Amino acid sequence: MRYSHQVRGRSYSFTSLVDVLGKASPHRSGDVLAGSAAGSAAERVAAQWVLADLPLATFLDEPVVPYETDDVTRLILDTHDAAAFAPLRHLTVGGLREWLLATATAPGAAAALTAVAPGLTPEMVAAASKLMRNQELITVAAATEVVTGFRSTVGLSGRLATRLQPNHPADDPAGVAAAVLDGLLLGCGDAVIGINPASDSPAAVARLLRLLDDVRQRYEIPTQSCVLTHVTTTIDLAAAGEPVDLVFQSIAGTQGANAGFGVDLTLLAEGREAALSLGRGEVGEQVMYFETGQGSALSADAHLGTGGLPVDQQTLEARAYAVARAFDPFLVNTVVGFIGPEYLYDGKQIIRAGLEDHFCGKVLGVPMGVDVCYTNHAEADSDDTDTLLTLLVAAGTSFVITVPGADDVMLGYQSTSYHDALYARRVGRKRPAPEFEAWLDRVGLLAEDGGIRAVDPARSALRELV
Amino acid sequence: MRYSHQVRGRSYSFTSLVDVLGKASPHRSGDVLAGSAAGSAAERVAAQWVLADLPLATFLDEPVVPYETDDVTRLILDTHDAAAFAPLRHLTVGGLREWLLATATAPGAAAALTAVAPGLTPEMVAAASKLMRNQELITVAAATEVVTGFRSTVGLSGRLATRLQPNHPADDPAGVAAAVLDGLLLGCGDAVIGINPASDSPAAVARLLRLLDDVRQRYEIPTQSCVLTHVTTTIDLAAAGEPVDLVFQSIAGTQGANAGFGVDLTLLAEGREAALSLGRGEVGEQVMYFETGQGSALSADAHLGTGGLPVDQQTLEARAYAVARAFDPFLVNTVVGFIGPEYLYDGKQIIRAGLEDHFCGKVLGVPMGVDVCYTNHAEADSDDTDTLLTLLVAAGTSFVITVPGADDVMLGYQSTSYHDALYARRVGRKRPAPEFEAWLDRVGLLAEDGGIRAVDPARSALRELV
Amino acid sequence: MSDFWQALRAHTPARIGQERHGEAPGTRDRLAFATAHAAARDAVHQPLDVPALVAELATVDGLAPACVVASAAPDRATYLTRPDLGRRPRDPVPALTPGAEGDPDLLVVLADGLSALAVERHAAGVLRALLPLLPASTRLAPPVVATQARVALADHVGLAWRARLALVLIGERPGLTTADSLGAYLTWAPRPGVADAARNCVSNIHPPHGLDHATAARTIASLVQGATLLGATGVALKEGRAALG
Amino acid sequence: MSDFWQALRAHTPARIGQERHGEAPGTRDRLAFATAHAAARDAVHQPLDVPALVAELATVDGLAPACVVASAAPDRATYLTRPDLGRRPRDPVPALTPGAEGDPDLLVVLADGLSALAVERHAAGVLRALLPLLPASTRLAPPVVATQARVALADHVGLAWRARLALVLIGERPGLTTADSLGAYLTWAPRPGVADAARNCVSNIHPPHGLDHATAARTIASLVQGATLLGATGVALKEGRAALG
Ligand code: B12
Ligand code: B12
Repeated sequence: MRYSHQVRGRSYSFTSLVDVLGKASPHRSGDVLAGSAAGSAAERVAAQWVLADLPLATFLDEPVVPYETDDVTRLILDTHDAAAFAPLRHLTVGGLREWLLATATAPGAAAALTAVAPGLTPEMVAAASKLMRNQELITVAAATEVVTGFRSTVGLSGRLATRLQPNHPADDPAGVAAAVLDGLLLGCGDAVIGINPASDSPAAVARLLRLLDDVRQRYEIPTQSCVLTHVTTTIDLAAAGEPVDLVFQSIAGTQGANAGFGVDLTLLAEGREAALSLGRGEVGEQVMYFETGQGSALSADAHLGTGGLPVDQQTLEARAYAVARAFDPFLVNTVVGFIGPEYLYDGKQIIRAGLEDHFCGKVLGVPMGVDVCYTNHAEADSDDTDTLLTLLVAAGTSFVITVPGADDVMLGYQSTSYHDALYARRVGRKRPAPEFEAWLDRVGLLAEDGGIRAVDPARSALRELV
Repeated sequence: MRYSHQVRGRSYSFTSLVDVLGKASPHRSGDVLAGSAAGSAAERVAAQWVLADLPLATFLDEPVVPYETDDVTRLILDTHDAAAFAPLRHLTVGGLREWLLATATAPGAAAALTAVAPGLTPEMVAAASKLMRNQELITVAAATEVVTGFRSTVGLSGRLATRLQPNHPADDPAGVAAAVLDGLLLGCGDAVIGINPASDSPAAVARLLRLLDDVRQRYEIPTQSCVLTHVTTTIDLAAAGEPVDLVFQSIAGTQGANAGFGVDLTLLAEGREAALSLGRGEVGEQVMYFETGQGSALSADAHLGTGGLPVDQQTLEARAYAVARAFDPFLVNTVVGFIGPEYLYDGKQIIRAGLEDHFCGKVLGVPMGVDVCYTNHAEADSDDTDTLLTLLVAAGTSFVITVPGADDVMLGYQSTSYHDALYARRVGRKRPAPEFEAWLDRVGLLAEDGGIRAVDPARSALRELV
Repeated sequence: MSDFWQALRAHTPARIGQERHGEAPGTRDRLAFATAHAAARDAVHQPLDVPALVAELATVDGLAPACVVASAAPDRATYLTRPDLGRRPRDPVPALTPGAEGDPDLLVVLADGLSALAVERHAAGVLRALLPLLPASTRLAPPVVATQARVALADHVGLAWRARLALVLIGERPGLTTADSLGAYLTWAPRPGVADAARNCVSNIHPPHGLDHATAARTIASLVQGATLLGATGVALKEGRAALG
Repeated sequence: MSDFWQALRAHTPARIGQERHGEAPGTRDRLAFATAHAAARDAVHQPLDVPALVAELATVDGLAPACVVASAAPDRATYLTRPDLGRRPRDPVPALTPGAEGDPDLLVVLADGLSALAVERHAAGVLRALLPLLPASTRLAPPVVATQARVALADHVGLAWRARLALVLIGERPGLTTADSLGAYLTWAPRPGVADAARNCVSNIHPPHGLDHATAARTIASLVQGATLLGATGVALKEGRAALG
């Protein structure tokens, strides 16, 4: 099917749905690289006009990535909830945008949005986001509520949780412990204490799992730990009786990209079973932790869709959330800005993508957080992370990543810091996860105004952690 | 005096205070144009290290623009309040940054910040801002409270006021009235209903003054009007008995730049006297409205400071706030992004400058608002205005500018819209000015949740306005 | 849009009366805005059709053949970030063939500014309406067509040609709704370094919504008259006042 | 920083224990961060000193003279936005002088990646420690020095030279604290199109904080051994497991 639209006397036509989605996307280096981007602002706007008038049902009839060859597409279409979709069935993409905005600002917004989530496919949500401005992505995301639990509860409105990320370039236990202490003293760690291990060795990973579990038990911290190794390693370690709370895996929006990561849907299900069988959850039984990020499919050369056309990276990213939600995750976050300038060139592109990802995830019903970050080869700096962090707090993000001084000394990039989390909670009047907040109070870290007391670590009970 | 600092083995030296301030500024097109910018990131950071260690008192001893030739410098130094400065006297610029951040997050922040404001010079505040990240500019600004009144009260915490800007390319009264109606129905206009007249003719300006005054009286709207013509025209019209509420003038940070605008301090004082003599204020007697904006001094070729060196545009902008505060203004706003890419190239520069301007104004004790805007020759779009607006709401800005559909059809630029104000108030949980909020309630526009009810204009009492 | 607002839109090109979905305008309003933004950005970059303008000026009664002056800004990208270059001519201003009658009373400069379209659409029309309103004795310098130019470029030409008054007709920056708005700036005794406070401005010349050519011409003519009486332009000279006084 | 944190900093290069002023770090912490950012950005752009590296490799026992391969990315700016170009050689891979002994067991590629400094500082050291740990029978292809290169560039060389296993030593992206981190990637049966899931990685080689050369070499050697037993690299091959099993 061909689509076309006139802009100021010139007619622009698009060969297919994939083409329209690509051309309707905001300017972005990764889409230019893939060849899916519009060639001019006028062409972009023409694609947006076409997209606005497209019936939502089109996405059920015309898969963006072929059903036959892609298990993510099969997952999306086979689990589509027609009943939940029914109230939206008559809408166009432009109408969905309007419905979302009207619903988000009306009473009962969270429930109304939750109700339709199973009826929405990632492509529909990605399409709507392409017609939305930053403020609209914020408004709608802020109205959603996706609550999950393991030992703490994440996603409650009025709360902002944090992943404490105490990475070390050689997985040194003393170094990791020092970074954990620093983070706890600054009130971080309620979403998860999660280490990216530099090493892939199961033995090294097991050592880190035990270290975190010891800390948690010793101080009775109502949180969960995770060592973000490959899911296959985690499955083996769980089977070996190591203390696995959450099972981590990077995922993407096509079967091919997931294969590039060495995973498929069956393996993810296996990972989930492994963790569930351990029964370690207390307030909830959500055990999966996924990371995603625009560009990973293209990086794996697994970004082509129907008709062999490149699919824009944001649509593919939204499809990753469909993968995530199939496994009832505890946490999902985009690592927006993590890979590099070939996918998101500068602060502006990172900020926009961060808001899109967060919006798409939340609307699809995923417990969405964001790793607000940039690399040193991108055109970005900490003013951009401050900006995106502030916007995401307004958008009600469930959690953010925190590392000491914003500098991840192993992954080689800058994320948000423990101190940034203090800022974020104050500016957004957000509190930590409730169980963790109570713990902070018990150990004397919670200040009267809800902030985190500055304590002398040498006198804190936690000091024995190091 | 020469300053120098080593960065990674290389030594950078700076010829003077003006040079240090310029090189320590974030990268910005206007400073590159003026020749004050750092040549590399390393040089910038070297200048920041130097600046951090500079005693605050330096700024009292070494004027950035010569005392002898510049009445703004004389104003700043002659009215400097040594007693208010005393508690900060021992600090360096880096220390001021830390003091501001500690004070802003401690109890009694607003009062503590208000107390020191008369002791701070614009150069000190501009210098501190150069060491601060976006989030820090937000944190400190959010802690200040600068409250002013005329017929409504602006600047109370938890409130966000709006200027309703109903410009028309030919000053057509019916067109202006239609835009006023649109704005009022969307809850805008509590800071001021302020028209930029396309024409400079006193007769045309008088017509607009009367139009706005009629509307205000007829509907008993607790707000003030302003026609933003040159101060000389306003003075004449006030003398002629026209209904002048606020006296407007564009101002800048050097005597030369003000001369380029056709004003000096005496003329501004005259303008203030003219309005005060009319005694039209109800809840307060603040009668001046000033606009400022980075780049105007450079544009007027009046940006050179001590030693003939170019002064960076942000320091000059802060000096404009010192001019403003001398006249006890009701409203001050930077028109950040208004002039064009030669001074602020893209969204990133506009966002940063907007936060700096707002911070400097607030810390200096000025009732600060922002015209969040961009022109069509700049590399910016409405995602950037959404972003800056959201950040400024977090920073507690006193008011923003609103125009129908964000499109000023006379000035040729995009600002924020009436609808944007609805967004801003919701996302920031802000309410209109109290007197105006009560009026909105009286005319049936205030919704239960504090937002603005969508009413059918054809049935609203206000419809007779057009 | 409702009929109520549709009717009011006759009075203003402003984007009044946009629908609300929650608190946001409708998708069509958003897309119309984005479309206009793309157009306005293009308008900034559209080059002036110099030969066409010169040819059109040749059809305006009372004007000598036009002279073309390029600013020191080599291209559009440079023009946008280097106003200093746009304010001065690239080459020395060519000598004015000394006329028998002495120095010109009025120099007219037609400058692309930020919208070539504005000059193309409105400059000749304004001049056609303006010239008959000027005193018959007015000595006009040959009109100058200036490219990549700012208002202050005329100060250089004015000084070189010893003009008593300079009138710049320049493209104002394109807005979202109006990409062809012409501004007129009047400067008494033009010379480099004149402050903007010493100029007068007639802005937003762009029928049908902005000033029409005839009204703009009348305003300019009255300012020319006022300037001549006052021996100055700028804040001291007010439209409709000095002219009467 | 307090003594408490100072002591802990011995265990990690992480920016732990920053002061709080309100909720923000001190001015010195902020400036140290900005300084490191400027340095890290410079590190990305620093070019590889190819002659020096080639000369250093010549001093490593057991290596043939190095061969230099440029990727299809012409310069650094292009390299950063076009990973596809960094993944393939600019010119056809030169033929491998056919050795008497048959196809190579191991091809070593030293690639600048995102940090030339990492390769300059650590690649030769890792090789010096590694080669003695490999079985004596290992047939080594001549080492390849690759510029503006990504990991996958080695797949092309590996296929052309019919290498059984490719080891890429590549500069990882510079972090704020570490600008010289080397990554080692192992690929069984290299050929264009290999998925990353079919490689193994040893990361963060940068003494003193990261892996030291000897430890890195032992890990790589054990992965080489495991790969040879398994006839594959990738997720199925786990460090310290297949090697033992
Ligand atoms: C960027 C990055 C990614 C990106 C890669 C995409 C891209 N276009 O760059 C993303 C986010 C997709 C990613 C994913 C994963 N990564 Co990774 N990644 C990195 C990182 C931060 C930088 C790599 C770099 O600078 N390369 C140098 C440049 C010049 O080369 P390049 O050709 O552009 O980069 C290629 C490789 O880096 C490769 N790659 C990236 N990660 C991994 C991981 C493995 C195991 C392999 C074999 C290859 C690989 O992908 C790139 C594109 O082909 C490193 C940490 C570090 N300090 O190096 C971790 C790192 C290499 N990744 C790691 C891991 C564990 C993973 C995952 C397996 C996590 C998971 N559980 O799913 C996944 C899947 C990887 C896969 N099999 O494809 C570990 C490896 C640990 C180990 N010793 O094996 C590291 C060291 C970080 C960590 N400790 O967690 N990663
Ligand atoms: C940009 C702008 C400014 C900028 C100018 C700086 C700059 N570098 O561009 C700033 C914000 C500083 C400014 C200030 C003022 N401006 Co102004 N400005 C404009 C605007 C929006 C665009 C001008 C444009 O596109 N020029 C074309 C480019 C290509 O030429 P340029 O050489 O780069 O621009 C020069 C002129 O525009 C000049 N300029 C700008 N404003 C004014 C105003 C007057 C009266 C004069 C003589 C010159 C002048 O400054 C520029 C640099 O030298 C116009 C509205 C419009 N639609 O045009 C209003 C406009 C021209 N300004 C106007 C006014 C009233 C003012 C002020 C007098 C307001 C005040 N009360 O202080 C001040 C002071 C002006 C002065 N005497 O210096 C009015 C003029 C009304 C009239 N008919 O006289 C206009 C029409 C807008 C309005 N209705 O309010 N302005």
